[in-house]
Amino acid sequence: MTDVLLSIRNLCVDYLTDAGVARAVDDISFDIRAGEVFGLAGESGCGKSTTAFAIARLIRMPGFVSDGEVLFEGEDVLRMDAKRLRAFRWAQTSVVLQSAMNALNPVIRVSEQVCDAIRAHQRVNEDQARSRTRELFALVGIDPGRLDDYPHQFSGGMRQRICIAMALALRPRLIIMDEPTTALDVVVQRDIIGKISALQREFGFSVLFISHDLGLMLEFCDRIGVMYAGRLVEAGTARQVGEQPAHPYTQALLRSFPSLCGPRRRLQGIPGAPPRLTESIAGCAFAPRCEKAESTCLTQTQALASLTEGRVVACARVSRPLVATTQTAEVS
Amino acid sequence: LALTASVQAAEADQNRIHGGELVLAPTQTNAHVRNFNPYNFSVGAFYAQDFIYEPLWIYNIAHPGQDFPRLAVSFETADDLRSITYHLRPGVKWSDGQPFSADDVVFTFELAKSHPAFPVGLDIQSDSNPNGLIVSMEKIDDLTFVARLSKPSALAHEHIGVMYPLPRHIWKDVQDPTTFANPEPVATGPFTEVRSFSMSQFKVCRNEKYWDAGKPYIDCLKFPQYSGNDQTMLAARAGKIDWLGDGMSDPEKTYVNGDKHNKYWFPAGANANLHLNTRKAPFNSLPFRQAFSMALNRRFILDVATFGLTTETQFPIGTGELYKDWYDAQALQPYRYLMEYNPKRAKALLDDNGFVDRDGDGWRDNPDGSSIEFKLAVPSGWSDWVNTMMTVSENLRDIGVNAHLSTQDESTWFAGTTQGDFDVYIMWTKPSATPHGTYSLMFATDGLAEGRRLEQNMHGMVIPEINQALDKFAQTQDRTEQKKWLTQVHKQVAEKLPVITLFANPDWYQYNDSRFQGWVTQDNPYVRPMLHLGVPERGVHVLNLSLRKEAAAQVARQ
Amino acid sequence: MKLHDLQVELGLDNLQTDGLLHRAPAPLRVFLADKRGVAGLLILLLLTVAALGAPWLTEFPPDRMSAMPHLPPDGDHWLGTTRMGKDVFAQLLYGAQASLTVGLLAGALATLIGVFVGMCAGYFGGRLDDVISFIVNVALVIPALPLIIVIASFVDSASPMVIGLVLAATGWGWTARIIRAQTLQIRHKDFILAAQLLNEPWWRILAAHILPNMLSLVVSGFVLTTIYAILAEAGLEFIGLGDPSAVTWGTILFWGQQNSALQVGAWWEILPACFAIMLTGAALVLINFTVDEIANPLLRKRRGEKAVIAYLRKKGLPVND
Amino acid sequence: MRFILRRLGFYCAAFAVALTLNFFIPRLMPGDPAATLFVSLRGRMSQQSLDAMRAAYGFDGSLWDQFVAYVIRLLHGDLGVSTVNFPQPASEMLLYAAGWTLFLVGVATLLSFVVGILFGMLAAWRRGSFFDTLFTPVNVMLNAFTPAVVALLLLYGFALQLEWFPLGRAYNIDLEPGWNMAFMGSVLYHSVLPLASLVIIAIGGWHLSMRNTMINLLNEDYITLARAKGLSGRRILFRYAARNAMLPQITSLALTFGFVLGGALITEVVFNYPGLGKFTLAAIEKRDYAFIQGQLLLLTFTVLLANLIADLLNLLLDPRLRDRSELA
Amino acid sequence: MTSESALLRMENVSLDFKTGTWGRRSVLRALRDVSLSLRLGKALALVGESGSGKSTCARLLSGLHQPTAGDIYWRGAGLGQRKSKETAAYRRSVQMIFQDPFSSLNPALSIGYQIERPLLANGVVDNAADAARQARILLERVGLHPADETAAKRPHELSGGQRQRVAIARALAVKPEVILADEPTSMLDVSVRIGILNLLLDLKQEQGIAFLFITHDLASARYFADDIAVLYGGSLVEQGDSEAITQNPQHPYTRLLLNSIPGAGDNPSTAPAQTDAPMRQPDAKGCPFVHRCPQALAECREVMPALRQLADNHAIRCHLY
Ligand SMILES: Nc1ncnc2c1ncn2[C@@H]1O[C@H](COP(=O)(O)OP(=O)(O)OP(=O)(O)O)[C@@H](O)[C@H]1O
Ligand SMILES: Nc1ncnc2c1ncn2[C@@H]1O[C@H](COP(=O)(O)OP(=O)(O)OP(=O)(O)O)[C@@H](O)[C@H]1O
Ligand SMILES: [Mg+2]
Ligand SMILES: [Mg+2]
Repeated sequence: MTDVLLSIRNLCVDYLTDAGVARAVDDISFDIRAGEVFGLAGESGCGKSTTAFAIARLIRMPGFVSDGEVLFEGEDVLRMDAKRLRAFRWAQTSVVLQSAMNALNPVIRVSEQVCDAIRAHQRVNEDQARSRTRELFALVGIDPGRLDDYPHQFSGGMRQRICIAMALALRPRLIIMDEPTTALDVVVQRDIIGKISALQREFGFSVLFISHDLGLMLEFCDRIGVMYAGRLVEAGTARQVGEQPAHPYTQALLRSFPSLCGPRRRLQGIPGAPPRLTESIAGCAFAPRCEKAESTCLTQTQALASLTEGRVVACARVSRPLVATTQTAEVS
Repeated sequence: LALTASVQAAEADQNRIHGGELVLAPTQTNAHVRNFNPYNFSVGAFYAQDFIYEPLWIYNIAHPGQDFPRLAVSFETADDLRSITYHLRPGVKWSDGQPFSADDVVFTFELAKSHPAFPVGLDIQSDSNPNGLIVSMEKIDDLTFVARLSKPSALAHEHIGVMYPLPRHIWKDVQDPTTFANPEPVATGPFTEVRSFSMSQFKVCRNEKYWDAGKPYIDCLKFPQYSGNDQTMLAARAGKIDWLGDGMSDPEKTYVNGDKHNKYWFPAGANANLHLNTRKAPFNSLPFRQAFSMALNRRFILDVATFGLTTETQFPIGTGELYKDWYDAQALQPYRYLMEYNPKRAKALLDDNGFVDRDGDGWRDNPDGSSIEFKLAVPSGWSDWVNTMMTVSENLRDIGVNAHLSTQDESTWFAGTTQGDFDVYIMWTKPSATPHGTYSLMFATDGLAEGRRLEQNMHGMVIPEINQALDKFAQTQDRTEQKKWLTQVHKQVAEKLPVITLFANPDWYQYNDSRFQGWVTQDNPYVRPMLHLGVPERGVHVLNLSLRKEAAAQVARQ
Repeated sequence: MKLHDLQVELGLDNLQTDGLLHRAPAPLRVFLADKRGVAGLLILLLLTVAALGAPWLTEFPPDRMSAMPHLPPDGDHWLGTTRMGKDVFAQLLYGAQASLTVGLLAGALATLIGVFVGMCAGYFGGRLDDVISFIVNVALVIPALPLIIVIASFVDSASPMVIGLVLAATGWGWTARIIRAQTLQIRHKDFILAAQLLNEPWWRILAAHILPNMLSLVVSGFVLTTIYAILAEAGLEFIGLGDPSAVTWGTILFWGQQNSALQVGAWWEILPACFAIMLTGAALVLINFTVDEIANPLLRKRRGEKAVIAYLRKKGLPVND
Repeated sequence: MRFILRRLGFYCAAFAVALTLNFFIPRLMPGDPAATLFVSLRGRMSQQSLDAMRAAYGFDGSLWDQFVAYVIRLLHGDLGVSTVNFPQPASEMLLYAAGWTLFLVGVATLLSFVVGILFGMLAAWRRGSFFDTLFTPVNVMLNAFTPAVVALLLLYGFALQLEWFPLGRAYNIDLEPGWNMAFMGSVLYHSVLPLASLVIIAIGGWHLSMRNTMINLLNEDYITLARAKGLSGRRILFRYAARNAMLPQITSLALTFGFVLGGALITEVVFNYPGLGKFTLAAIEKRDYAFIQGQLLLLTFTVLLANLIADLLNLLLDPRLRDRSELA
Repeated sequence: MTSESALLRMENVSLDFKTGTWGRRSVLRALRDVSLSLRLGKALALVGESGSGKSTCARLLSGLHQPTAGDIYWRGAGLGQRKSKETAAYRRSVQMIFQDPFSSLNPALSIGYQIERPLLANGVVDNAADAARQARILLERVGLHPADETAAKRPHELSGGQRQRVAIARALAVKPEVILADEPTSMLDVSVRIGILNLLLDLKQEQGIAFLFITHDLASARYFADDIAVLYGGSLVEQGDSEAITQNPQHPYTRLLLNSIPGAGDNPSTAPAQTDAPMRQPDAKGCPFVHRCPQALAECREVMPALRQLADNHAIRCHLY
């Protein structure tokens, strides 16, 4: 693929805690192409949001990016100077946060919050900014007459749509969506995902979509990366990951969802708990919980290995046979 | 000495310069209130008496016999001592031009008689005061009036001279003299014109119609508002106040070294005594009281507790230096020992009289076995007295008497003076023209009902010999005769020890002589020099002050 | 960069080795890890020890003349003597006994009342809350000054204890207010609901379920009221409302002021007490600082922050933007 | 509406209780105004006059009669007559002192609020910086210093030794009070030290509470979002963070303002400032019932008013609070 | 499902809340004419969108609210006129598990204490040692090994899944017959969720506990519950056997719900324009879903349809049937 929009290289993000340095994101590398929806999945605390924040350069103390590069169209976001950074933010990368409830300042009218984003980057007057805001509201299906309401006067779904409208305000190339729908009802969630899909098709921006809901992700994303304990354990197209999960963790994760159809079976879940992030892990981080683990898994670092074009996995146990099967599949 | 003083004052007269504003601080207040009612003791009296209104007579307490007649020029006591006739000064005019006459005096008397809450200070016989001395006042002619007395008295003049007559033509229309603020005073005193009044400062300027032509030398009196000792002292130290009378513990360092013109003199004033509640044990025992007196280290109290500013009182008679002319030192010498610090003898005396530790708690007990423990009451803010009482308690503890200090908020403390359920109080004596006034209050028999006292007779003892001697004193005008009777009183006091004599309080007097001259000084003590209310001599003092040449030049330049 | 390498580079690779400290309960650990709080505690301890050790630390009585008046500090009288010839150092030590006791007692009492009243109001709500809030409002308004005189007149004189009691009686309003607000927040938490459903009696819910969650608030309330009490006691005595024969820091100031100590150059009569009061206040404030941080981890100063910033600067990586 | 009415009713009741307490507290103190007059004259007045005076002050009759008379007078807006400044109406003295107190303590409160808030914001924004690590503890420690000490030191240092500032008072008393430059300049000049003594010890409180609130707030998602929007630091600080952080501070400010009319006793005493604290102390010492009652009344009123205003301000400033619900 | 076999039953219950801004007050009908029953060893799942009244149902059943109309029957007896002693017994029998394991455990207290307290408070055991022993057994039962270690910890030292297990152990401590689980897994990670659901399944089967299981996830409902009731706008719109509801939904809202689930495949043709909660004044007429219903009839605006039995264990409120 040629048109890589964002390229993350060996990104490490740490948090300074009472117990020492905790590694939230450990040496992650992946690309997002122009116009694609890239999903980042994984259970709570695995570092999804941290990755997203690092890309937008939003990490503050006690967190810090300790290594790596975030190349946006070839330019390293992490090394931008203050002026360039301000210009980059929102105009080129905007974010939609998990909880719309907290993402909007409760004591400022929503109109002002949206206009602010516009006027920080474009030389427009108040009226122009407002009319632009009105358009955006219409775009996401909110009555523009409610421009001057306060956040708490909107329902959760509406607030989330306002956040999306705000993210679209400057037509950025990349929108980072950190669990934009988890706080919402299924019906509303459906509605919003539909809206984002439509807008994405219309404007052609790329999306970094973060969620722990694999089901949702498989439906919405072009490609998916799965994280575990700060590391990327698997990445591939949605179809590949959904139908042929390669990493034992991904497999276990997919097995954990009860199903709406088919026979009612007892499911197993994943026993154990993720490792402590303050301790260096020698081998595969998932090894202690992995039913397929062998002794070497605990000691040998598992680097991401390419299976097929755009498909990578970090597991010694499964990579080879899987390559074989895919190859055979292709051959046949 | 005194003689030369008055002479000097008169002689300097011709080369006095007129003008200037004298800055003085006779009292402390949070805000000035425009009230010049001379009988309003919350506000008006502090400024109106002596400066704005003059009394009939000013007694020269420091120099008996050299009084200053003011609105009256002379008086005669009737032979039967039942009336007294006054002759008023001719040619005196109120500041609005109306003539001053006997009508005004009589009017003032009648006003006071009909308004008991209007405290003119006369001992009037009335419903509320059936023992009062003055029954009535009558006008003889414009410049003469006679006062009738309820009983023969040679001392009536002491009571009548203090009166500040009010202008009848103004005050007759006043509805209630008690609450009348008298904002534009009409008076006969040297200063009558109130100017630039604000809550933090006002001036009272010269009365152009003042009877003593050419006086006062000063144009105006300026009264800045000061609310506390600290503030007054800071200003005084900086030389900003010409005349004040503030308690200070170390005048050399806190006052004199601030400005080279800052001067002070603290003559001995009224006495401070301890009143023991003699109606209960152990204070009802004379030996106990004697031991009490001997246990006190008065030297220490004088030098340390009261910062060396108080004056020693020689005899255990309740009065001191202020009336030293009245002493018969020889007759009193045998009682001197009671004023000397002698804990050994005190202890022995207590031992001999059964005040020994009976329950083994380390403290002496009453002869009947009940334990002794009492409180020494003193207002908490009065630091020299607190120090004094602290020393007293230490001294008593040293001889095995369990006494402790009880400091009280001053109003609380004062409220206690009339209750009669106290142990030991420290109390001032009330100075008057002769010691008679002081003792007659100290041994007044009224207000001695069960559970009641007056502040001067808190000790609660009735000594008929003293009352008789005082009556005799009052019935003669002969000084030597009076002195004889007074010695009787003295001896009785020393004998019975109703109060424990401590020391003479200092009379506070500070002045800055950079701008004005004519001050009372220790070398020229022509009157008592204090500025506070109740010292009518301040009226004489202020008339004797005038601008210094250098200061006058400065005033002219401005 | 490997995590371990980073930890080594930042000097944060072996944090969990200080055994004893590590075994302490978490809040205590946080407290002990903060230099300010520890410094405050040490100062307070030192003052307490000095106060309790007064009889051994000085041979002079605090309330009796022991030398000439206004001696400047020297080998015998470390802080000189007062106008009455009393030893200032002895007064300072014995004064600490009274001042600290009164402050701590008043602080404790006011906190006790405030916490109880505030919790009841917040927990039960409704009428009771109205009534209590009402009383709190009134209590907040009643000034301590006349009350001290009133009460002192009943018990003979405004001894430090009396002042302390009055300060406690008038000083619980703020604590009650804050505790009430906090209780209101906690009351609707699920764990309180759970306790109710599990048939816990009300007093137990208050004492065992709500109170432990407000401990830092209670401690900080106590610290603040103690400061208030110490300062207020000194202030009231300074203006002459106390018992001048008692030896406390406030009366030392009072006498210094009465005797114009500063004007006559006897700074040693006033400044040591000033300093002692300030020191106590500062110590308590430092403790409160740390207590705040225990309550709110966000406020905590993080170990190694400096090293991290230096590291990031060196590598040209962004810091806090 | 019901909420406001309920609060109002509540405050009225509190006011009534305070009113009653105000009457009885001064009278529970031993001694009475007449007796204190006597003490201040060291007994230069006869017992008869004293008793008559007591009647003139209106302290005869039962306590209950006096109470009824007091309430009736109050209803007519009459606070009674001051006995310290007999027969001046207490209200006049009260107004005079209240004016100066309002100026001194009011300005000091506002000043320390503004400065403290700015300091707190700065400290939180540049957390861990030199400013924060040094000034935060120092400011907060100043908070624990007694006004007695600070005022004394300022007075002796700057007024007595250096003579940069006057020794006290609210203005140069040789000037005619009025709205002219000279007088106002003098008022300002005289207020420097007393203000400083009040402000120095009050800044720390605001500083710390603002800093703590701010630090919490800066972790909120909406601040992250504001940063992500590429807004300037100043705009984030003043528009997005400060406003929310100010909410609790403004409430405390309103409450603090309720106590402004309590005066700053010690500062006023030390600097001879004609404020309510000093007047009240004198009134208490002299048992000036009318003044004490008046002052307590004023204080009660302003404290309750401030509470009400704080309640309303909260509702007004925080749109979230406007929607409340409760169980039927 | 017959009411005779019901352990806990709620019949035609309505509940109103007073709400509103200052100035404008209004009444919100949180539940309208709802009937439910919980049976021994069976789980009833309550699904519906946020604000539809699910939690309110649970709170009503736990006794935290009193119904405005209708009544609740415990073993056939109405709760309307309970005495306080009976309240305690009832509370013991009906326990609640909350959605948020972070707020349902008291952060200040140790796990052990939080489980021992209900044992003692409800007289399940009568001394501390027994309580401790019993608590360990309970912790083991919910899969927290080793129990001793867990008991000594505080909630913040546990993961979300572990906390939820503790909450379950605490509810089990008093040997309840009914457990009201208000979205017990929604705050948990996918990988942990199943573990908790399995635990609850075991409890249901082994101890015969009746469950009210609130969720907005139909798949979980199907996995855990025997019956499903669908709430919309405070009204019960469809109820029945969980297979019937998930495989053969009838009410337009239930269908919408099912179609919205990711991976459900269908094109969400019924996606509504407006997703705000409908108006719920007590005097509102008609079906609450009418504004969003693609198949709305005229009468839907006027009359609330009655509950109609579609099959043996399948009932619905819709004019379409
Ligand atoms: N401010 C912080 N201080 C310390 N550790 C933190 C902080 N923020 C996050 N972490 C830790 O970093 C790790 C990654 O957190 P992150 O928020 O990126 O997870 P996530 O994958 O987004 O999880 P979720 O799905 O719950 O949002 C977690 O283990 C978390 O505990
Ligand atoms: N205490 C209360 N006061 C006023 N209204 C309330 C109260 N509790 C709940 N409500 C209202 O009752 C309705 C039902 O609330 P409930 O909490 O039962 O919904 P829910 O279905 O549990 O929603 P969620 O899925 O968000 O938990 C909502 O509109 C809510 O706003
Ligand atoms: Mg996240
Ligand atoms: Mg709910």
